[in-house]
Amino acid sequence: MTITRDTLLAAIDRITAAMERDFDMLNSADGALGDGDLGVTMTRGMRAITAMKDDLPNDIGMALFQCAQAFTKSSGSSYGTLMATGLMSAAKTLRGEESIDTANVPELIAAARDKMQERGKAELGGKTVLDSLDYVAKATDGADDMAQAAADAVDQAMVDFRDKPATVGRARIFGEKSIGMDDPGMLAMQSVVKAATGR
Amino acid sequence: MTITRDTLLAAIDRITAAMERDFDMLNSADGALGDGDLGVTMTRGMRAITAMKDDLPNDIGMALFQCAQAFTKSSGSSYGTLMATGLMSAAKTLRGEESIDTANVPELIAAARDKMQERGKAELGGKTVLDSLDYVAKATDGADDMAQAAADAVDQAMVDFRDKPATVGRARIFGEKSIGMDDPGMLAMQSVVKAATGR
Amino acid sequence: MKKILNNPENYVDEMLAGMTAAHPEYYRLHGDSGKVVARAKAGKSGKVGIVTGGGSGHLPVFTGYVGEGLLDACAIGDVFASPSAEQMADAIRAADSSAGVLRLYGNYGGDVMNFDMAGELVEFEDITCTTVLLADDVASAPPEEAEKRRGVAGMVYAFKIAGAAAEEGRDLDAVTAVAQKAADACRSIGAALSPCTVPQAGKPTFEIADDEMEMGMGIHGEPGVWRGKLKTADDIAGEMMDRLLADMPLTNGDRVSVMVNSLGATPPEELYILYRMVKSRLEDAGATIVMPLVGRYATSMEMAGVSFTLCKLDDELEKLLNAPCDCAFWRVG
Amino acid sequence: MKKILNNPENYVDEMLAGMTAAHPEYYRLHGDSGKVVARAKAGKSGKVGIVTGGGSGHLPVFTGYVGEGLLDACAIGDVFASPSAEQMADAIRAADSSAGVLRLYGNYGGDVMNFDMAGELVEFEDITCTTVLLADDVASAPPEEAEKRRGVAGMVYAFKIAGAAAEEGRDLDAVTAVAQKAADACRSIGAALSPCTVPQAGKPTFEIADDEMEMGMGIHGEPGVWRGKLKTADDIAGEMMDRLLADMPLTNGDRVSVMVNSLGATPPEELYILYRMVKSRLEDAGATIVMPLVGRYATSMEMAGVSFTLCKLDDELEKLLNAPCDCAFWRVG
Ligand SMILES: Nc1ncnc2c1ncn2[C@@H]1O[C@H](COP(=O)(O)OP(=O)(O)O)[C@@H](O)[C@H]1O
Ligand SMILES: Nc1ncnc2c1ncn2[C@@H]1O[C@H](COP(=O)(O)OP(=O)(O)O)[C@@H](O)[C@H]1O
Ligand SMILES: [Mg+2]
Ligand SMILES: [Mg+2]
Ligand SMILES: [Mg+2]
Ligand SMILES: [Mg+2]
Repeated sequence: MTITRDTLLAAIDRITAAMERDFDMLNSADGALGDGDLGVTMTRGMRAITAMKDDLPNDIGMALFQCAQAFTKSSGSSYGTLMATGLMSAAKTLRGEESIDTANVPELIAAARDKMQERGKAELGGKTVLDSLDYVAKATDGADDMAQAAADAVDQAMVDFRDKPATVGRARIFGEKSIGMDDPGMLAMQSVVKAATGR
Repeated sequence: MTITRDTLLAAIDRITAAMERDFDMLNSADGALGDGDLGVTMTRGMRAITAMKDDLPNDIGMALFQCAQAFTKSSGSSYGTLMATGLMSAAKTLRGEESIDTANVPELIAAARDKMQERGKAELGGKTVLDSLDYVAKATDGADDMAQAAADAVDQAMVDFRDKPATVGRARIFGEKSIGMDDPGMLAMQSVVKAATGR
Repeated sequence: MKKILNNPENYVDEMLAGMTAAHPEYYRLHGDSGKVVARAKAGKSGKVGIVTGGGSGHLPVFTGYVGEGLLDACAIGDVFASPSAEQMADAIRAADSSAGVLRLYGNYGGDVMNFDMAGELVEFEDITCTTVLLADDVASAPPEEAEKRRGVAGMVYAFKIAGAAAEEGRDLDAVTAVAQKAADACRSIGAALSPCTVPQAGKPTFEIADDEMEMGMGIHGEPGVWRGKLKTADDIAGEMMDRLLADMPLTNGDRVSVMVNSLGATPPEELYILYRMVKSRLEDAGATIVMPLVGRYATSMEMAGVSFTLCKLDDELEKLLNAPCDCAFWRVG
Repeated sequence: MKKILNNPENYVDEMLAGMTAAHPEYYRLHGDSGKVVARAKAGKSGKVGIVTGGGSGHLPVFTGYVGEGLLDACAIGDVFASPSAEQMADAIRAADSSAGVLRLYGNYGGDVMNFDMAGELVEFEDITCTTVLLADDVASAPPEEAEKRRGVAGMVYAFKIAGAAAEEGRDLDAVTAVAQKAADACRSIGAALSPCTVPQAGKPTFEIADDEMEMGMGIHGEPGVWRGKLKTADDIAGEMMDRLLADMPLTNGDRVSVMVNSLGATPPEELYILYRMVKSRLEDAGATIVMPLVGRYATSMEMAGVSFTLCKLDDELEKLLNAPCDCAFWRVG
């Protein structure tokens, strides 16, 4: 199976719709542990991508690169920059290709995770979007139904981390108080992955 | 009949007590039409006079001059300055005397009224302390019971002016809205005169 | 509005103690009333003195503007209360270097009475005084009764212009005349969004709903021309400019300085948003803006709101406005 | 907290439009993002550039400090939001005159990521960048994790000192080193009395009872070390000084600058009341106060509250602090 420009466009539509739907939910999750703008960041970024999606090239690397740029320009929030960093990582690997072999997806996600980790200077296990991606990378690796595995992984990450304290970003300051609360960035990745995989 | 240092000291005690009693009333009357400090001004002024009353000289003019100074130093509110101006006017006339012939009281009050009018650049009839003094000056002139006449006059002034609009000082800005409301300065003079005359 | 205070009775004394301690190069206390601030370094001998005075709670007005090219001394009262005549007399004494003293202050009943009385006191000491009153608040009386208007932020222009004239070595009559010209050239209007709390009173100066504003309100909460729903920044600026320009029309080629002043809590961000409209209205009128002043120049502690002041300039006023001045809150040149 | 606004979406654009219109002699917009402010007159060619950036709503921080002897350019985001990496790259470009650029800003996750990314973008254009992060807020992490602390008002000292070093003609490494030294010499703590409202959010950043304060709160309303009854000015100042001096002890003969900063609504009157206690605590410690800064240097729009910053000086830092600088909000020399 392969992912082409068309697959990407369809996923963009679903993710954009999911972000519009989750606007309030993400803002208030971020409001409880941060500055309350994560819904704004995600809708702005996805709207910017949607606005130019018809112009995306067939070169899937270039297409992802332009998606990354849309995030970089539309907001300076941490999450937008992390998303851009992850997309950029995949974009560099895929440059010149017109499709992605799904077999390579776990590796692409793992590489994105690593680049994002470098950018955010945070450890895995800190209850952030990194942990969601880490779960996805590991769960998809060798899975039969990769989409289902990814969707299950983001759910599992939520469950496994809910009762840990936040140690990264604005949420860090809440320390123990963050136990029992979902990390907004993990919630956003849950929505993104489920929309991307059509769950 | 004459007014001596002793008469003055007794009056000071009564006025000081009256101002402590009327502290809230005067502040709130002034709060409704001004800046709400008239109770503060009057208690401060009278406390300052009480504090030095044992040192007041027998020269009744000098004694009144020192009372005026106490007002000048204790506050910069209009009313304090007007009180000081009125006291100063009487003080100048009485300098060197050890007593006041009560027959001269109407004239002394009229003169104080005129000096205060000059100081405040306001007309009579403007619903201010000037009107109260004007009523007192006129009512006491030739009265048998001068004290009673003065006490009645400050009451009458309140009644006659209540339904006129304020045209002077901070209250001016309220214009027609001040109709039906008592002028705080007239209220203060009502208390002062009644306390001074022992009513 | 919450305040950081100790005993409210000591508010002004502590404020002056802190201010003179923080800026000893600019301010010192003069005399023993504890309420008179003078320049740390006295002005040139033979210079006309300029004093002002009024209630506390308006920093930088009044005490803040004591400094070179500005005021020589200032008597300051309790919050929103006139200083006493005695304190004003002391300020006049501090300002005098035998060339006479201009009393330059806002038109408030108590202040006028006390400065008049202070003048009588220092007359005995052979100090000559003149008076110029600021009466720039167009919302406080109609043009026919312009002399009854309150003095607000326009006094900052008068301090600056008179201060520069005195620094030039002009005599008392000349300094007084140009101060009067500056006072006559100023028009102001304010709009308040929230009250402030006078420390000794302990409660807000007025009440206003969360979605309301009051156009034309005075700096102590004196009633304005209307109270109603909070408008947009552009509408507020537009109406304020309308009212100022109706009172002092500008024509093509006029030169004017404009002050967009926060009453306290309103942040510079919002002043800049308002300034766009102020500028475009003045340019529409054909006027040239000289030295726009956007910031906190005359406040009411933590009141939210703004005031605009126009100061119409001729060559003399413009030159004096641009002359150097220096105090802890404002520097030109 | 009431605000004077138009469409909240346009808050920052309108603010920058007004700011550059009011002070064209200091500021100009650079590039086409509309969010990068540069000096009106570019610095000397060959001078090391200094850029900063961060969220709007903190004037004079960040854009206000663009000026001679201070910053060369600044990228500004929405209220309390990081500017984008692209905008920061633009600010770096504006600041570069081929001697390299120091990125000097506060330690906030988003800003760090974006400035790092911006550095990668301009690397392709052969612009060399260094970084110094301000992490002066002692309430935001214990001393063992000092590098995790947030950057607050201490950055004003770093801007001033690094700016003076760059103006002197030092090279990028030297400017970076002295900026780091200044950053290391600063300790800050804040106390909030009331929240502010982010225009696009439309509601206060936090809730706090009428008789409460929060010690150690961050400038975006980040939780502090305790919340409780509002204390007296002297008690507040005393505790804040205790916390600062515990983190950076001073000994006899030390020279230190201190900033008593309003977070916005708190008026200068209250700052001066606090300053008495600050001064006496520093003097008790045997320290000499150099250039005390009392005013609004780093704010959160209309938030009520204060912050104190200590900057411990050696001869080099003191000389650079005293060097001339000039922007619309601050002038030295
Ligand atoms: N340094 C970091 N490393 C990894 N993830 C991070 C980091 N900082 C923030 N995040 C993730 O981003 C989410 C918050 O994103 P966002 O709301 O954009 O942050 P902010 O508004 O503080 O810039 C967090 O919930 C977390 O998952
Ligand atoms: N110019 C004036 N002429 C006569 N009386 C005046 C004048 N101004 C004020 N008053 C009187 O003083 C009273 C207010 O006094 P006060 O509260 O001390 O004024 P403020 O606080 O405004 O200085 C008024 O009610 C009025 O009777
Ligand atoms: Mg956020
Ligand atoms: Mg954010
Ligand atoms: Mg009063
Ligand atoms: Mg008063």
